[in-house]
Amino acid sequence: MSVEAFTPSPVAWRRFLGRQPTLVIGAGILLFFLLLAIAAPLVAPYDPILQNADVRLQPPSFAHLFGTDNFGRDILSRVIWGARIDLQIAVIGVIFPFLIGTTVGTIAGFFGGIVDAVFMRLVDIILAFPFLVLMLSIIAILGPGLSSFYIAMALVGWVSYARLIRAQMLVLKGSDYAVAAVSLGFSRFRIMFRHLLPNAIAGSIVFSMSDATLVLLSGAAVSYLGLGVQPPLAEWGVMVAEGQSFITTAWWITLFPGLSIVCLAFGFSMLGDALGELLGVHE
Amino acid sequence: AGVLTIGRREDSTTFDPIKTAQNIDNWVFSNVYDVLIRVDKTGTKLEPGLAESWTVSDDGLTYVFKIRDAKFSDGSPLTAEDAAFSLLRIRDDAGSLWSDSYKVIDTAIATDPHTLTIKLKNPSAPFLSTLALPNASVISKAGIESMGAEAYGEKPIASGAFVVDEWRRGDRVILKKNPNFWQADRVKLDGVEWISVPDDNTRMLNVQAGQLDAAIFVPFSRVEELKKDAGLNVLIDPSTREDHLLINHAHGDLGKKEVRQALDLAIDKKAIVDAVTFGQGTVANSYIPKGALYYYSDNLKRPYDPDKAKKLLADAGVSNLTLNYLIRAGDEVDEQTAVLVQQQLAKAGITANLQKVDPSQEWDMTVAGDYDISVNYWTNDILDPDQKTTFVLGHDSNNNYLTNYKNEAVKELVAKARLELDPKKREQMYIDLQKMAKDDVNWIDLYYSPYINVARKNIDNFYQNPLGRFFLEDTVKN
Amino acid sequence: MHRYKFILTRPLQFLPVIFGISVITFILVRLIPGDPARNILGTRATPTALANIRAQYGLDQPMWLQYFYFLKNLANGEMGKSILYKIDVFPLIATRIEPTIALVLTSVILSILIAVPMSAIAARNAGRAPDHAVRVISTFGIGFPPFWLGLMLIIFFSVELGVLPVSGYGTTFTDKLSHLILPALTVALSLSTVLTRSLRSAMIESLKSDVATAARARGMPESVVFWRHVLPNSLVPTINLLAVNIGWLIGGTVVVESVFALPGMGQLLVRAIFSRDYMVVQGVAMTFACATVLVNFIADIVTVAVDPRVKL
Amino acid sequence: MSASVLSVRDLTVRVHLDGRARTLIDHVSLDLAKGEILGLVGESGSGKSLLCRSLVRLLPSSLIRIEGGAVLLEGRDLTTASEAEMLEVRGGEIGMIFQNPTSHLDPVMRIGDQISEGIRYHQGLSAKEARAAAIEILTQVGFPDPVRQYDSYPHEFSGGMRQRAMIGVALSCNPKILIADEPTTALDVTIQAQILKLLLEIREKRGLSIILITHDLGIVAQTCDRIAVMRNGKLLEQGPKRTILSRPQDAYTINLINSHPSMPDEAPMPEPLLASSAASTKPLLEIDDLHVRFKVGGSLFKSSAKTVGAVSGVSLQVMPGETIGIVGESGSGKSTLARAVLGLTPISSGHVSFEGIDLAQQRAAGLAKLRRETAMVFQDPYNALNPRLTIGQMLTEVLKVQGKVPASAIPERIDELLDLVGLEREFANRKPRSMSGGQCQRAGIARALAVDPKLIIADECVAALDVTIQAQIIALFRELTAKMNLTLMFIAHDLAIVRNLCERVVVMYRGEIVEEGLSEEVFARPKHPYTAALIAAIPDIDPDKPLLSSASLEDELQSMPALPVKRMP
Ligand SMILES: Nc1ncnc2c1ncn2[C@@H]1O[C@H](COP(=O)(O)OP(=O)(O)OP(=O)(O)O)[C@@H](O)[C@H]1O
Ligand SMILES: Nc1ncnc2c1ncn2[C@@H]1O[C@H](COP(=O)(O)OP(=O)(O)OP(=O)(O)O)[C@@H](O)[C@H]1O
Ligand SMILES: [Mg+2]
Ligand SMILES: [Mg+2]
Ligand code: NI
Repeated sequence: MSVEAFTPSPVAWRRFLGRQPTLVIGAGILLFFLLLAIAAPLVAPYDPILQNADVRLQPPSFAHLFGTDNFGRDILSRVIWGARIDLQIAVIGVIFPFLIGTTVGTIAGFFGGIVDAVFMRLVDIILAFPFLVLMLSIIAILGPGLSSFYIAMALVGWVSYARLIRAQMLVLKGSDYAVAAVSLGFSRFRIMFRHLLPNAIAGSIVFSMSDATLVLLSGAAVSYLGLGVQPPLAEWGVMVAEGQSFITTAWWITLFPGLSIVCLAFGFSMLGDALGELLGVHE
Repeated sequence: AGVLTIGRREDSTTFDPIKTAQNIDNWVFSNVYDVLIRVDKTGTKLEPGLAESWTVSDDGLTYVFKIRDAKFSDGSPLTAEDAAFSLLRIRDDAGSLWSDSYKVIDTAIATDPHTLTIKLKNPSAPFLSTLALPNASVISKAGIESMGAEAYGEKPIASGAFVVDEWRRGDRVILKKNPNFWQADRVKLDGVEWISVPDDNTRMLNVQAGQLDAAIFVPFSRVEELKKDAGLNVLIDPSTREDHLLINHAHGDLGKKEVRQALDLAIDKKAIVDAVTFGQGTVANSYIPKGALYYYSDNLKRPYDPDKAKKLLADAGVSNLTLNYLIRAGDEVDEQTAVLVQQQLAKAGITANLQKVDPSQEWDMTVAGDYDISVNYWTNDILDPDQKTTFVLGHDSNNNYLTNYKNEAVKELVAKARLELDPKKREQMYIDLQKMAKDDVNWIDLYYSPYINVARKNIDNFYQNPLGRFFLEDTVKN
Repeated sequence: MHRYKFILTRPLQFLPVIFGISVITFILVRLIPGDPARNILGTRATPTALANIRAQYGLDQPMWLQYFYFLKNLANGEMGKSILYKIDVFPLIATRIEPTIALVLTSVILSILIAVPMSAIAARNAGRAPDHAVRVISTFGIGFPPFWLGLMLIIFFSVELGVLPVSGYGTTFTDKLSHLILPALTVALSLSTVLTRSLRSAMIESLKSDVATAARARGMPESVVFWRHVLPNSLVPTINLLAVNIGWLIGGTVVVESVFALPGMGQLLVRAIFSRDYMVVQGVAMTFACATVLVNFIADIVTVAVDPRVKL
Repeated sequence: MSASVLSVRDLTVRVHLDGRARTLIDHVSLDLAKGEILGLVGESGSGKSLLCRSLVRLLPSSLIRIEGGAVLLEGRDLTTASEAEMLEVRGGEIGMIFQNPTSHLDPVMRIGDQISEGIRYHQGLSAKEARAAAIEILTQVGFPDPVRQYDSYPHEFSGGMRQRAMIGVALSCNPKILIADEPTTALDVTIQAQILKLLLEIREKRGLSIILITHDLGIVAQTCDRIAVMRNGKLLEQGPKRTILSRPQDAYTINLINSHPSMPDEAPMPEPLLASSAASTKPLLEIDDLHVRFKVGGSLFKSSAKTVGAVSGVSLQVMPGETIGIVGESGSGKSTLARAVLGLTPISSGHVSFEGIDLAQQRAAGLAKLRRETAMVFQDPYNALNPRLTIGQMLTEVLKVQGKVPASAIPERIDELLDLVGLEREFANRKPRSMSGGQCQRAGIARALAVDPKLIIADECVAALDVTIQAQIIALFRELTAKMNLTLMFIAHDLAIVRNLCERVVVMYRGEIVEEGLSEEVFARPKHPYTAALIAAIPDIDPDKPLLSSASLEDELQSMPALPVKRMP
């Protein structure tokens, strides 16, 4: 199946989507969470941070569909507002590594030689560097909170993209159309970014989808160690981590944010699969 | 008979008593080492330990201890020489974390194997209490000299109820009964295992599943549930822990007494006790913990009154008060308190910006005065209130527990109370201090909370005194 | 065989990596605000006591000098003393390394045991119900945070059924193994997802490949085609992925170690970071780095062994 | 004619896509007699492979189904046989040889094991016996050292040897019928000759019946007894080879026979341009003792970093307006020479000068000139085009960068170029993936022309194409060189094409020029034995000009060590 041959028209769209159940499910889930995040103030039944001592630790009921936590905060509302932060984490936590990794990978792969050797040693170092040391150190240096988390993710995460792109670049730069481009007198910059990169990037796009899940989970792990987002913000990972104490008494505190992570992860993974098929990428 | 397994959050770091200041270490020291003078089960009285009896000279400078017939775990006799060595070591050793507290000792001499004579540089009312500190435990002079401090710190030769049999670092400390303990008859257990289970849930589940006999640090949120478990006893023992809200007096309007009083009025301690401690704590009204020596129960309890707080702020000409609230990351209770206090302060028109940082850094920032308010707690190590009072009100080197609180009258009274040897007069001085501190709002007393432990039903006499000591020599496993 | 010659030459490339990591960790941990001396002294810190301790651990020296001493110690086979534990870092790490290695090994074995059949089922039924089921199930494995998953496993297997120990690490081999099952399962549930995804798509590709067609054309039954041709050909890309993931795992077992109270390196590291125990952080980081490098090295050897075409 | 071992009756295969069914094999009936070789020819996509796969029910996708007809193997209908029976049939009764041995042999399994696997499974022999049997088969298919080579992996062999192994695998189960699906398309002519000979031998020895699929009528003419011609899933005609070749009935078959390049008389030789170009004394391109060496297997140890000479000491002059053919086997250095000339591969030593500018001395100036005045057409039509750009975008970019045409005139120029290469103008909006190989190749030529070059180097630009399309492209080149006074270097390993197109030919062997001269001359009277061998190995469409007639060729080939064969698309 080729994407290029496809000219969008409403009917064609419908046919196209009909053939891509994975894409529909994946994109649908992400779209749902996106809408939820945007419409959070409208759809959330309660204020996500407002405490109410009268309704502490209530199991799910009609008043509180997902129950309440130990401050009497409505879990449903917190889950809805949490979508904002978690989508942001997934997106920002992936975009920067993606951009950095792509650039580095393109340059290293295209130029080869000493540039490549230096970058790849750096990649080796970061790969061998215990993720946790870096993560905790960065967070400790910059203080807990999302921006430190993003910086830590960007510092570590780019290597995967760089490796993917570089490997592709090494293959592509020897390809006939790259040589053809050289023979036609195109500049190196043009060849690198206009001709090779677009062809090399598909694998990274697909990987970024599963990476988004990994980023969310890294966030949750950081929360477990107590260095997640600043309270009283609602973030799913933090909610699961905080709800730990009530796991045997008030299961709903952890279950619903946990399920939300799973759903979002599922959406990302479906979209990744679909993109992989569409872009003709094999992991 | 039997081996008692106890789950706790972390493993020990060392068995060299002078090189640590952590409860996690001290609580095991009390099982392994013996001290000259012990604190009793109620945590209010001193009682003889290795020192059978003692006399104090009238000027309060010379103490003579009679050392009882006791043996170290290797069978060698414990002498006054060892006691003197231990005290001088904690005072002089480069690795000692406690030297400052023992600088008051001028000389410590073993006059004979059973007599220890200590001369102080100046009189000190709390001196006897400091001898009960686990860090001042009596160590074997011959043992440490032949083994070297490092090896000794792994597997010490001591004179307590138990000896270190094996230490699996990061996992557990295995103690076995010390047959040479001078009260060996009292010890029923064959041994004790202190097992590190960092995750609160896992630790509780371990006891519930019967894989541990007991666990300490029961989270407040779990108490009610565990009480329902027929196989378990939830043990709630009074402690000297007090949680308080530090206020940085050096920061702007917080220097004004009215503003601090307004803060005190704006915080609903009862709500904190309910929501955060699940009703396990009690509202605090003094910096001296309830039940501790010289605690003044009638001290002022400011009611929760956000409107009055607002008015007070307005009167003081303060509006839009915005505070930087520092939180220790990873401390669940701390975070929950913060979330609650933030909302309460908002009702009084005060904005609190929460800033969560890693514990070590939080400590650094508090020391640097880089905060407006922050919750902290204190547990007494010794019975005498002097230690805490000096730290909190006595204008010591730490800026009055990092609050930058300044009140010369209070400062003088603290110094005087330290030297006063008459208990009656001394008590009155501490009552005055508690009143003055409350009036000044040096910090905001939040709540007192007990030690909460859990043990299986077949465990008897698993008890922790207010200073944290476990009396495992009395514990029975049926 | 000269295809394996890289075994002799490759280790030389490790040196710059290890050196780089030692420098970065050294600087990084010292950049973190927080004072190890104040940290162990706690609320009782006094200026003299602080100065005392800083001097004792050489923390009052300039950083480059500290690094010099570190290298000097290393040359003597020492790594400096832990501020928190008061003993040398090497023996400290030695006591903690086994559970982590055992956990990683068991997890990897377990995840392979899960991933291979799962992906086999999915690939052989690609696009049909079992395939979808595998994909949904495995998303659950990766979507739930391990600390939640771990507790659920404990509650189910240890508290309700009472068949496995809740937490900790044993002394005898079988004892250790029984303690490792649940934590390894927790890790494996997420690791196997990653492997399953990769294996599944490699297998689908492989099942359609000319190699498989050729095998069928000579009358091999589907099972022979699958196990003898499709599986070995699908493994190659997965080995690399596994290696990268083991690398992450080695440095990331802390959450699982902490939930299951395994006295491993992860816990040691976290406690060391939180208490600014510089030398321990340094030692653990370098141990992890060496382990990761070693894993990649082994992966290279396995790749060469599995795929005769590969030359390194 | 003896009784048929296999009869296909009205076989119909359909594919169901998007709810619509398309017929891929349309009521095909044919018979295969014992000991017979049936040649199945037809253009790409005509359903040849599919037909053979249907015989053993190994359809490439679950969407493709047999929906009618019967396949009778000694009376049994295979379309209704159980899956278990089919396991016996596949391999045991009907063996398959595939077009591309590189992708069909398991790369991670030893060659010998792949052969003994079938033996053990079908004949139930023990591992040891199977090994002995496999070694026997390896000997049969011409492995010189079977005992040692049993333990080798496919990648350790040349393409020809791999194809032999593939045949060995097919023989391992001792089938009665062998289906060979384009067994030599990927191979050089010389190797192809060997493999065809091997097939004939095996047929002799074992009395096998063979279905040989190919798109090369020459091969059919040389090896088969009967021919079947397919197009669009239908069997157009079938019959004894001589009948079909001499009296084809169907228009398509006639076209197919006529466009076969081994028919030189059909197209008149281009007028020798040498006379006119002799006037211009200066050669356009001068190559002097050119060497190109590649490092191979260089690792940490310097000692192990060996170099191979891909081009060793080539000297050549190309006059303006000339059409020169470069031929030689795979790996003989043709592409490397082309790339080195255009400055796309570093030169190890020697000189290349283009219009008098020496590339080595004035590199920047030389390269700039080369980029503006030369162009290359690449061998692989798909891979030489950026898959993400439409043909229009691609041409626009070239025209912009070259800057020879004002921006406003670009669309017009693109239309012109497309017209020139015979592509409809709407192709400007297409991307390579939605175009056929031939169309891509034309786009590649259009791109080369967009540079408005003096020199075009066309590197095996027709090798991957069907004969019919090949003929079109050759015609295009002929037209272009005539119209635009273009100098053309045409690289191919197929001598027949070169003979058709070029007035001068250069024969390369292992990086060296072994023979050079006027095409007429070289083809008629090859001086070098290698050239002679190459020419002899071309399967002629005339069955009476038998391939492999000369014994000398055999010796020649044996004395040449197997060359590394590059895979072709
Ligand atoms: N998996 C598939 N799905 C749908 N259509 C297919 C599939 N495989 C082959 N076809 C179609 O079946 C027809 C016959 O293909 P087949 O491979 O038999 O051609 P061929 O004659 O062998 O061509 P070639 O000479 O290129 O090998 C083609 O039109 C092709 O598009
Ligand atoms: N980049 C390279 N690195 C190493 N060796 C190479 C490289 N390119 C070509 N070679 C080798 O150089 C020799 C000549 O290759 P070249 O591609 O020029 O052959 P060719 O005649 O074009 O073959 P074909 O007909 O298959 O296209 C071959 O042995 C090949 O393996
Ligand atoms: Mg075919
Ligand atoms: Mg070539
Ligand atoms: Ni594909």
